[in-house]
Amino acid sequence: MLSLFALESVSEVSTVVQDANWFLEHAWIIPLLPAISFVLILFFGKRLPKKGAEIGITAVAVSFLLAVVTGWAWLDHRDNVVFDGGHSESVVVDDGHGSDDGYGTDDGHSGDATADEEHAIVVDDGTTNGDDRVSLAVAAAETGGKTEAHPYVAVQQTTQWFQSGGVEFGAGILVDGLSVMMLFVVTLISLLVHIYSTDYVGGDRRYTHFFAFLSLFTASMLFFVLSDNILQMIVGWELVGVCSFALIGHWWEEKPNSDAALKAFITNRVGDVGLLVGMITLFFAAGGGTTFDTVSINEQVVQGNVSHTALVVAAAALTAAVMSKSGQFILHTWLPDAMAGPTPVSALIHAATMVVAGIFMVARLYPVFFEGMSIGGSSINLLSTVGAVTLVGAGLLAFVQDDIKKVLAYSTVSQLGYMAMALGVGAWTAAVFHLFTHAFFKANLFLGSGSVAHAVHSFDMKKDMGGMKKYMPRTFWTFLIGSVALAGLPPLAGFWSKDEILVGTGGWGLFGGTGGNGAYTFHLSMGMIGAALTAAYMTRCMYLTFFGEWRGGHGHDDHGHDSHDAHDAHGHHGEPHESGPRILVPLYVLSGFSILVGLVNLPPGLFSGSAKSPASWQERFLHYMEPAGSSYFPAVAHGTPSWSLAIVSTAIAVLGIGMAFWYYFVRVDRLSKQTGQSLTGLPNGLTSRNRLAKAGHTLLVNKYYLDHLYTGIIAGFTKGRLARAAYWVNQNVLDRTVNVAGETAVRAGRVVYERIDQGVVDGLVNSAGRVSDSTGQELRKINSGQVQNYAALMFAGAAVLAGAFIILFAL
Amino acid sequence: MSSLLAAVSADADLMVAQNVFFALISLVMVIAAVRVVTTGNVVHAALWLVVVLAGVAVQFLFLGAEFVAVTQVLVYIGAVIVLFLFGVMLTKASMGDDESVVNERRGMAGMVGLLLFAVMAIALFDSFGDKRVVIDEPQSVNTVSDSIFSQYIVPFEAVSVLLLAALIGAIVLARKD
Amino acid sequence: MLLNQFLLLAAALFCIGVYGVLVRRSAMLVLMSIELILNAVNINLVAFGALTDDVGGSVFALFTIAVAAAEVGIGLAIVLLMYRNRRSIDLAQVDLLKG
Amino acid sequence: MDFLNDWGLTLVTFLPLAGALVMMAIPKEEEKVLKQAALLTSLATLAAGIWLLVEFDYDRAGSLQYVVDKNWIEVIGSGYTLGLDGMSLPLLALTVLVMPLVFIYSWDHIPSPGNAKAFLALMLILETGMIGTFVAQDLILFFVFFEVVLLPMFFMIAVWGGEDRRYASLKFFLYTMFGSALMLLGFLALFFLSKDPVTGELLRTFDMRVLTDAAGAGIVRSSQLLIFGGMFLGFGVKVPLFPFHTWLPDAHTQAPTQGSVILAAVLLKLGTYGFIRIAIPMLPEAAEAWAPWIGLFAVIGIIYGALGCLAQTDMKRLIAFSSVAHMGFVMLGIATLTDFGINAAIFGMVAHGLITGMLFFIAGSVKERYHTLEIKRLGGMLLQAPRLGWILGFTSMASLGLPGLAGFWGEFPAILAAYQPANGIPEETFRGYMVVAAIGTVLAAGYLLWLLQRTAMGEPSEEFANDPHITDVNRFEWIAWSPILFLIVLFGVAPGLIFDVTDPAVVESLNNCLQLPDGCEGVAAATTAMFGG
Repeated sequence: MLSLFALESVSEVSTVVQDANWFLEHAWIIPLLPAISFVLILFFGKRLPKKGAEIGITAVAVSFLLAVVTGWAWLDHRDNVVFDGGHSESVVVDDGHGSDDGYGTDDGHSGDATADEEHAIVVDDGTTNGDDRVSLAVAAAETGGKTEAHPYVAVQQTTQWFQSGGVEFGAGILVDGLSVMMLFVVTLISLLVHIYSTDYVGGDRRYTHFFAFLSLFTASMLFFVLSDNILQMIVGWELVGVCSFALIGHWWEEKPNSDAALKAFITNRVGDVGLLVGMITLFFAAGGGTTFDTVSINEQVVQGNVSHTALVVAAAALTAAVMSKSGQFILHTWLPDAMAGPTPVSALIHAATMVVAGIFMVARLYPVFFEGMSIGGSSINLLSTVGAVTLVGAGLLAFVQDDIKKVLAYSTVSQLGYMAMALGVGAWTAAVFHLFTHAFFKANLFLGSGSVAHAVHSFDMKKDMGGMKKYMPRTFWTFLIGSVALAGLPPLAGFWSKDEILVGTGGWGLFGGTGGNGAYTFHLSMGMIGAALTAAYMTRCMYLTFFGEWRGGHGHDDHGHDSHDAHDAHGHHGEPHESGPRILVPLYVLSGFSILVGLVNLPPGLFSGSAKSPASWQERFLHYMEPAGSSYFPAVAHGTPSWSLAIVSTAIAVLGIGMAFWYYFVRVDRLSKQTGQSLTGLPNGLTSRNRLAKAGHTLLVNKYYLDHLYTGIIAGFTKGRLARAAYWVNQNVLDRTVNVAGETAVRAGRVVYERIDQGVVDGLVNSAGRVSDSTGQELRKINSGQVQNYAALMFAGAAVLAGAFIILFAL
Repeated sequence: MSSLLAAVSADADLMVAQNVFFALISLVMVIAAVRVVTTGNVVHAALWLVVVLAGVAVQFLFLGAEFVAVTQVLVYIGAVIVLFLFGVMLTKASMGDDESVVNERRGMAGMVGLLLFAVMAIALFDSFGDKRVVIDEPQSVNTVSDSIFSQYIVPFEAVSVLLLAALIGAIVLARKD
Repeated sequence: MLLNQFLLLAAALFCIGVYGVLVRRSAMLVLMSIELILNAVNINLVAFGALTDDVGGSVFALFTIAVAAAEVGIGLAIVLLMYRNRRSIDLAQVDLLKG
Repeated sequence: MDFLNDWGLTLVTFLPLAGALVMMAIPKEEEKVLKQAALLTSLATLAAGIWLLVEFDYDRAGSLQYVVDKNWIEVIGSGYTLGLDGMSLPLLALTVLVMPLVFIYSWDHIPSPGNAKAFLALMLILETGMIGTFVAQDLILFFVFFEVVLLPMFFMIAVWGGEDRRYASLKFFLYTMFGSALMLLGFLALFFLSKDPVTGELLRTFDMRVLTDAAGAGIVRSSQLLIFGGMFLGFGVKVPLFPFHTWLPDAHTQAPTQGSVILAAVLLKLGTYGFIRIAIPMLPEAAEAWAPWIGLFAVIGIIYGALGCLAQTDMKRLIAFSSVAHMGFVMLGIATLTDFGINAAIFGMVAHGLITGMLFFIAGSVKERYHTLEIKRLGGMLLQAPRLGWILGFTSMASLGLPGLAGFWGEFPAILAAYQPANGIPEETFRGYMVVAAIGTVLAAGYLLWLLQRTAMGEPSEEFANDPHITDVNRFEWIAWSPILFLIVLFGVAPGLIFDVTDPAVVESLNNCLQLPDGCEGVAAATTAMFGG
């Protein structure tokens, strides 16, 4: 079995360096640019010809380019960095040393102050791989003999921010596969969303503010993913939260929007209690009360120097933070509400980036969770269970939504559940990989839904959509690609990452599939159910939006709140038409990514036999991203992918699609054509059929009622009763609890204020006056304006006090 | 009270007469003081006050502070009381008995007074249980004046300024215009 | 003689004075009660001076007498002014501080 | 820099008083001249303060600088002792900075019933009192300045306050007097009981430096506890700590805007400053014993203040209640008795001074425009006065402890410090406090955002929709507010500016016994044995 202590022999060494490629060392420029852009837009935005959008786009574009180059530099660094003689050097970067004395003199983010932060670097000659350490064995095996000398080495740059009470607060960057990946995702999607927004929110009354906050958000998110210490993570975490608040409440004139913003912020704050408690526990238990450094904390945990109790507390508390930020049951309710914000915001913040902050945080502090939750060798734990429940629960909810953005929102919750579950079962790479692929196809879907809504001025699929395929073919195709990717059909992105998660559960024993860190059979089955659900609800969504006939356009007034400003600018009320290039181009780009990104982590044994050279496409993502073998990562085991699992899970997804397809594209569509209306479901499908008289005939007509069983009872129940019950629970129990908690807090506040504060505490003060006032008047009476009254009170008070002190001191 | 009695008995041989005299004066003073705050007639109150002030002067003599006693008689009984009487006349304050001279706060005020006295008494017994004052010889006016004009010159000047200010203030306030 | 006998007498005078200040309706009588309080303090000062054989006690008693004279002067002026403005020196009617 | 060394602190302390005296000579009718005089005085004080700040030797921030030590009241061994170290420096800076801003704001905001002369002069006297309290190094001097503050504030509330001003001012006055009386008793007890830790002789001094060095030596434990209790009440009322806070909402609600700002920005800090300057360094053993109670009251205050806020219908009262919660965080930091926690507390004081002061400025401006502070009737401020609304939003965010703004660095380190209080203090208890305090941040977000939503967001109510009086931030407001807004950001981004200054002084002030494994009790046993009680 895997053991913590197996790593002890090697992890006296910290596999973190400071010298590296210029771009890796200077990754802090990437968040800095949008931050500058924020300030510039804030002060000068309104005076510029494009109202500030140009600054934001330029800054994010440059950041994106830098992120790409940084990513490239990382790939190079990962493959070529060589350790020898106790220090590291980058054999390929020419200016790595030359820039040493030059950098950082003009800026506090890096520089000479880093010298004292230097981690000891010792040779890792690759021979320390224990026999039982599966992960390293795998890593070593797959990288081959030569690269054994190239362990995973992160790049860290730290400078002292300030110091208090003997504790140094650092600010710095930790560049490794995970952060590089996040840099790429965040900057790319942010750039696309910026471009998309110039059209989408064009003409909005707070256009400039919108871009300012987009910039601030991008900066905060990049700051967060680059942070090298947990304090910085908290800072970034809160900052993205406040940007989310500001952007959800972008149209704060309407109360529902500001309500949603408040709900988001306060729900997140609830989780932040966990974050604070967890991080503080880590700071003292693993950081020794002296350092916030992520790497040091992780190293301490990996080396087994931290008490298990502290880790359990920290992991559980941080799980609460994940539950709020990443929308896990039971704190997920804010996320669907957050759809009140503009759609580009939903795509960027509430689908691709901010909501995965929780997942990122778990991934970053993985040793804490791995040890604290005892992930290895177990078959259930808090994180994985929360993820699994979320995954299925939210998937069911997505069925009953009429609002296209809410379908996507629940879908996001569900997919985040996948990621949390993956982390919970020890499939680190799978989780991060799913985060990566999901960002693209979900942003694609959101932007696509925004494109549709832009055309029909509404988000209501049943009332205002239908048949959009005819009007918006390009949006349709991109949306289709996104849906297929989300549904997890090969070879699109979602398939690969979802499959890896299922593999990682270790619950599959057929055809040579192996266990990962434990036997998470329950989670495997939940994952399978989730796959079917995802496929089915996306099919429903596709049908309601793009097929049938357009149901809108008959003079209704309730426009989607999203688009009113945008619309008045356009001023058209005819048939919907395809969106402009600034909306479509981001969709194309994201569709492309949705198709392709799954290929970056092909499982071994696919397409290139057993050759595992760096040139192959197999497990590249794992190779570059997972810090396996580094000093700050636990010894996780990797499951071996199996064909059987891939086939079964695909079959399940197809089954989900098939059922939904049959219901909508066949049954409903047929009925629509019969009635000449564009229907959104079967009217009374259950009750209008099958009386006993024509049982046999009907049985045949209905194909032994299998359809009925599937669509009517199983799907109907699932889609109807169960989902509705789940939604009811969501709305009436969970949501209500949040509301009631809020109301109760207010009520408690009122009671405390009126009864205790004004009654007891204040009353005590008042009655002190009353006691001395023999006529027993109320407090106001002592304020009679008569000096003698005041004097009487004063003397009485003095006497009582003096008496009290005599009793205390003298007697 | 036991400590006081013990102390008194121990002291009896020396100071019997003095103590008896002190007790008498004190009794008179307390009674007079009570009358000051209870009598309905303002002029009577002023006269009872004279009794108290005179008693205080006697107490000063007991303590050997002759100069203070003399000043007390001169300034208080000579000037302050006269001032009071003038005030009584100028404000046409009631000369006869008047039930309403005491307000409705009587009960509370009594309690406050008793409480204060109790607290002080306890504190005094606790702190100065059997400290004795030994008066060898009265303070001469010489010593008093010497220290006023050397050690305490600054407060003295301050008091003189204060008196001047009070003088001007009283004129400004009472001026008719 | 015991120090306490003087101090207790002073305390009694002080408390009677306080009582007077609190209950008297006539401003004139309140002023007189204040005189009682001041005299009580004077007794204390002189008594402590005698205890420590220090002339400071007497000196400060003298100062107090001077200050008391000033106080009576100002106080009476205020009472006079009050009488002139209101035709009464009843403190129960003086409630400018009433909130 | 001899002049500065000898006279710097005296200058900065009494300059406002001198200004007030000069103003006495200016006729009442010359309002403009009076305002100029007051502003100039406060600016001169600010200049003097900045001069002190610039010349301050930051490498020796742990020790007192610009020390003045003159005889004052020899009879009781009290001296005119002034000094400035890293602990008082941020608070001095806060005071000299906030006052000119208040005077600028007063330029067109003299509250009714007018009389600028008295109003401004009182504020100058107040400034002398506040600065004096922060630089005094003698207990009697400290007490005098501490009390000097009381009267001007009383009059500001009683004369220029709202409808219920007399009640509020009297409550404020009586409450604080009550506290000060006990505090003075504590000071006297220190004077009479303290012994030299080496020779064991009675010290008979009010010199805070000497008493800090003595650290309660020679005082039996029970007396120490009582003395600390007296100070606890005295300072606790001023803070205000949970059960003693009821004067605060009334005083704040009734006080004129300037009064509220000064009250929130500086006055409340006198109490917490007293804790870290006097109570804890001088009586470490008692502090250790009291710490769990202080912590308890602090966290109750955090939750309780927040709940109180949620129940409010009046904006100013809400902000006032939020002070109770925020000062709870400060007190929690202090209660840990660690250098880390006390640094956080000082930061929290400065941050709270800036942020809550700013909130009161906003409340004053809202009142002036809408003639009401009832949250129900407000709304849509972001539409009618967008800049005012954004400033409110920004300040609310700062107040709820958003990282990157000043509030965070008062709050988070205090919570952090509660995980591991000084040795000898029960850890489990404080970890419980830590969780409760963290929950308090949720409530803080709740009430502040709720306030923001109801006042700034949405559409303006019909009542005010077309009111021409509702204008955006004016010139004087901009001048008065922008430094505060700037500092909120600056301290949020570079908290080291304060932490680096306070750290050495705090370390210096904390008695070593708090760092020992057994805490102070072990040491106390030894000293008691040495002096025989």
